[in-house]
Amino acid sequence: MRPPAEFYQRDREWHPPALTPDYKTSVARSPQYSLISLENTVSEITGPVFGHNDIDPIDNDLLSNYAKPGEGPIGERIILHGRVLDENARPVPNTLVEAWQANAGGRYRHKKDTYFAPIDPNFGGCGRTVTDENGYYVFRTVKPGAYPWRNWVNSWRPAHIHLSIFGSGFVQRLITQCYFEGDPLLPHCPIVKSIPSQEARDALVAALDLNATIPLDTIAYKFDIVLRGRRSTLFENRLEGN
Amino acid sequence: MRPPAEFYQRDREWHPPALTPDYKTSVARSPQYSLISLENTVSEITGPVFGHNDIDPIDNDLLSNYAKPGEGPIGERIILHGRVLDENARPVPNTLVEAWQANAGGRYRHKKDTYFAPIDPNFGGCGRTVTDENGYYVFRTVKPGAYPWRNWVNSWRPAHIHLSIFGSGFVQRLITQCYFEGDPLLPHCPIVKSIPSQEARDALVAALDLNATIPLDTIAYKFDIVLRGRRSTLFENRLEGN
Amino acid sequence: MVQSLDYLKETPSQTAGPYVHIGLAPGAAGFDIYREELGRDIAGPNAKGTRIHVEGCVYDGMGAPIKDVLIEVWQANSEGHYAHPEDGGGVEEGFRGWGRVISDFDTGLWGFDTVKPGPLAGRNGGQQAPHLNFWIVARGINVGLNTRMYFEDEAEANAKDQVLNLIEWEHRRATLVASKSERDGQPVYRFDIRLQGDAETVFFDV
Amino acid sequence: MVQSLDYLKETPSQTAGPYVHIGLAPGAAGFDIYREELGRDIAGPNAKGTRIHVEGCVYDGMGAPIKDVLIEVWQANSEGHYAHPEDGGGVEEGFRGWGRVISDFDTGLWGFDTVKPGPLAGRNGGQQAPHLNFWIVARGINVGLNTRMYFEDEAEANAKDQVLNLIEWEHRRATLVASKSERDGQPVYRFDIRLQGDAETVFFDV
Repeated sequence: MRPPAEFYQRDREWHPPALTPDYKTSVARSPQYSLISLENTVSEITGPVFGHNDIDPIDNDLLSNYAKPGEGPIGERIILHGRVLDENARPVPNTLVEAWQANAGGRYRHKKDTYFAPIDPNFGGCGRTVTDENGYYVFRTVKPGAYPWRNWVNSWRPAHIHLSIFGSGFVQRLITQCYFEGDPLLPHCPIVKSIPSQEARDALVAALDLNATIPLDTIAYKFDIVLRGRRSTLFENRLEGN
Repeated sequence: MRPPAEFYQRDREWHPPALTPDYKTSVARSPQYSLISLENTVSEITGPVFGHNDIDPIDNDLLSNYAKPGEGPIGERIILHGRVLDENARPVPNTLVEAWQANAGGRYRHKKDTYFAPIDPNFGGCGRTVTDENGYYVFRTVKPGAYPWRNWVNSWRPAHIHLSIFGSGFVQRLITQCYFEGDPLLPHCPIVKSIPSQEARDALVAALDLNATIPLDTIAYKFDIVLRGRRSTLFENRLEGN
Repeated sequence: MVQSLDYLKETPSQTAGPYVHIGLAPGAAGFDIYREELGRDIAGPNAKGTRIHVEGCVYDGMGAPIKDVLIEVWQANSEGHYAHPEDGGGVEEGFRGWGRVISDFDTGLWGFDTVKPGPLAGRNGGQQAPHLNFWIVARGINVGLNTRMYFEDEAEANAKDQVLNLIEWEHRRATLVASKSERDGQPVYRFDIRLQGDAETVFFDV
Repeated sequence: MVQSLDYLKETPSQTAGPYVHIGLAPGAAGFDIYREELGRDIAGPNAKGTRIHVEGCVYDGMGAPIKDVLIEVWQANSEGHYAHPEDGGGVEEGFRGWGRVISDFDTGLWGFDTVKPGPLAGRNGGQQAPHLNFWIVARGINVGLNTRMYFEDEAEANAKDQVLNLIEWEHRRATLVASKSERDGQPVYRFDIRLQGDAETVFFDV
């Protein structure tokens, strides 16, 4: 296998455009000029490296990482698991995956969240882990609740878990949201619909995974994440200086 | 309109049969002889009458009917509402509707429930109401969670609310379960599949009803209930004795 | 194609499940929530007639008592009238004639106090013997089971009862007749219900 | 039909939302949960070079500071090397070169301490002026925005920088250059980012 070279360009037609007027906040926060396309330099192909010493083993268990001893959060106990792959379908090992979410009632533990659904005293709402050598990650948590938000008068976010992923190069940096199979709010959400194609939207919907459930204990959803892939060095401009 | 007479017979091909082996508990609890078909007498066309003095107004609000002052249960705040109709599409007014359910984590407040998901100190899990003059009912509650149960090794109930309805005649007596649009566990549940036809199963799935939601507050699901209808008196055997 | 009939279909039944008590008898589930649970007092304080106690077990196909069963009872008063506007007879104040009873979680035994109902008019001028209408739900029962309880000491009326006579297999009629004894001076009727087996109780499609 | 290419599609981006702090800076959200939040110390205690402070605001199209923005910084050390195995240059122990910074919820001002990076090799033997790589997410930003911050006091290197020279509209290059001042004897670079308007910051599709 040849050494990896530059990253495949990001497919900007697959991602949401910056300006999606139905998601109102994007209107004043979307650059209006075209992005300047930049070929990779060393600044792009490198990125921060994280290790198991950066985090604690409990960090990926949202059922226990903020719970009082002997207690636990209220909500559907779920496992969210999957692999981080690249566009070449190769696993992305040892990469940091961070997650955050509302509690089972759709309430965030955030000083700026004013929704009156109660805070769960045993739920923080964030977790993090590093993928294993096969790119596999897993979180244990409660299924988040849907919640209202100020966009139109009557707007509701489908249940979702925010995910932040690094990869090996800083240009693979990605934040996305994981939704859940069957959620009837999905077709109504302007944030989901900021993504142009239904096929791409479907890629954000975790599948009920009964094979990964723990019987009488915890149900599972599978959510694979794909980061940008890299070309192999064929007949290549020299990316490095010498 | 002619005075009502006997009830339409129950469509036993539409309801689940008594014996549904994949729902294991039915095996030893299903009568093996045929039911004896009985034409209505006064014992069948009458039934208990309930009034607003039997219940309290708060009884239909599961968000508050067991909560400590100033607190509330954790979970998605939902309104479950709809009409009780008969098979003639006429409203069934002033009839008692009772509901019970697990909390947002799939745990029942019942001394026999041993699932280790936590009890919510602010959630009882039952409610009751009497339909209004148009047959309309409404509950406010949290969306129940899915939970595991002992049927096969790895069995999970879809989220559901149990509903008990009376009607005006005791033979309209019905207990059923209300499911939720999109629940990916529905196709896997042997209790749901005790009902033979997909069309009948679909009749138990409440629809997300964004028009009935309270913006920034509570989301709504609509679930209409149909009780047995009665023939009009045409050329009729005399049901009464004289 | 044919013309469309605009009837609706009845909502399909589902089992009441093991936790039916939460909704219909929360005290038994282990918590108090309502001002008053419904169905605890069937006849009320003013009911005329003979005060009786009824008890029994519901047995599954293995002969084991069902410990999570819930039974609803619907009955006429001692003069054969139901507390319902379509029965013009009228009843005593406070007589509802409806009750809700659950089995003991350890033994499966259930029981309730009421008054003995009177004989009733049947269809087309016929007669019905005194009886209680039962509706039985539990985990594993997909559609609530309807049956009737008759009284051992009403043999003459039972013999003329339209419904009992509808049961083709005469020996099965006995499954609907409660046996009588006495406890502390009060009549006690024992009514065991068997869901399966040679002595399977007669259930009705009403 | 043609042959199938077995590439996967990148997972689509979604906005980080208003509560990104819960996941990436929980202390700012209002609670302590982790032994250590990541990205607080960019350069580490052993980093060589000039200690600097960088600060600024991100402004929306109405000119209002964005108070819920989160920025990640990726930079080389003072000798122009990244803490990454594909940069063979090596870095000081504890130098990660990556940081995470959030704006003040009341003012929108953000700031961080680091060391000034050195000049870097570019593509095909070219040069890159010292710069910080920024990645900006917030509510309303559907795909994280990439940009670079250059240094006012590196005019000569900036003039030769491959990336700055790629920007066709020369006057827009200035949007990437932080202005320098001094506070308590330390260099302070001000880098305001404008999402829209005449002075819209140059963002890159990297």
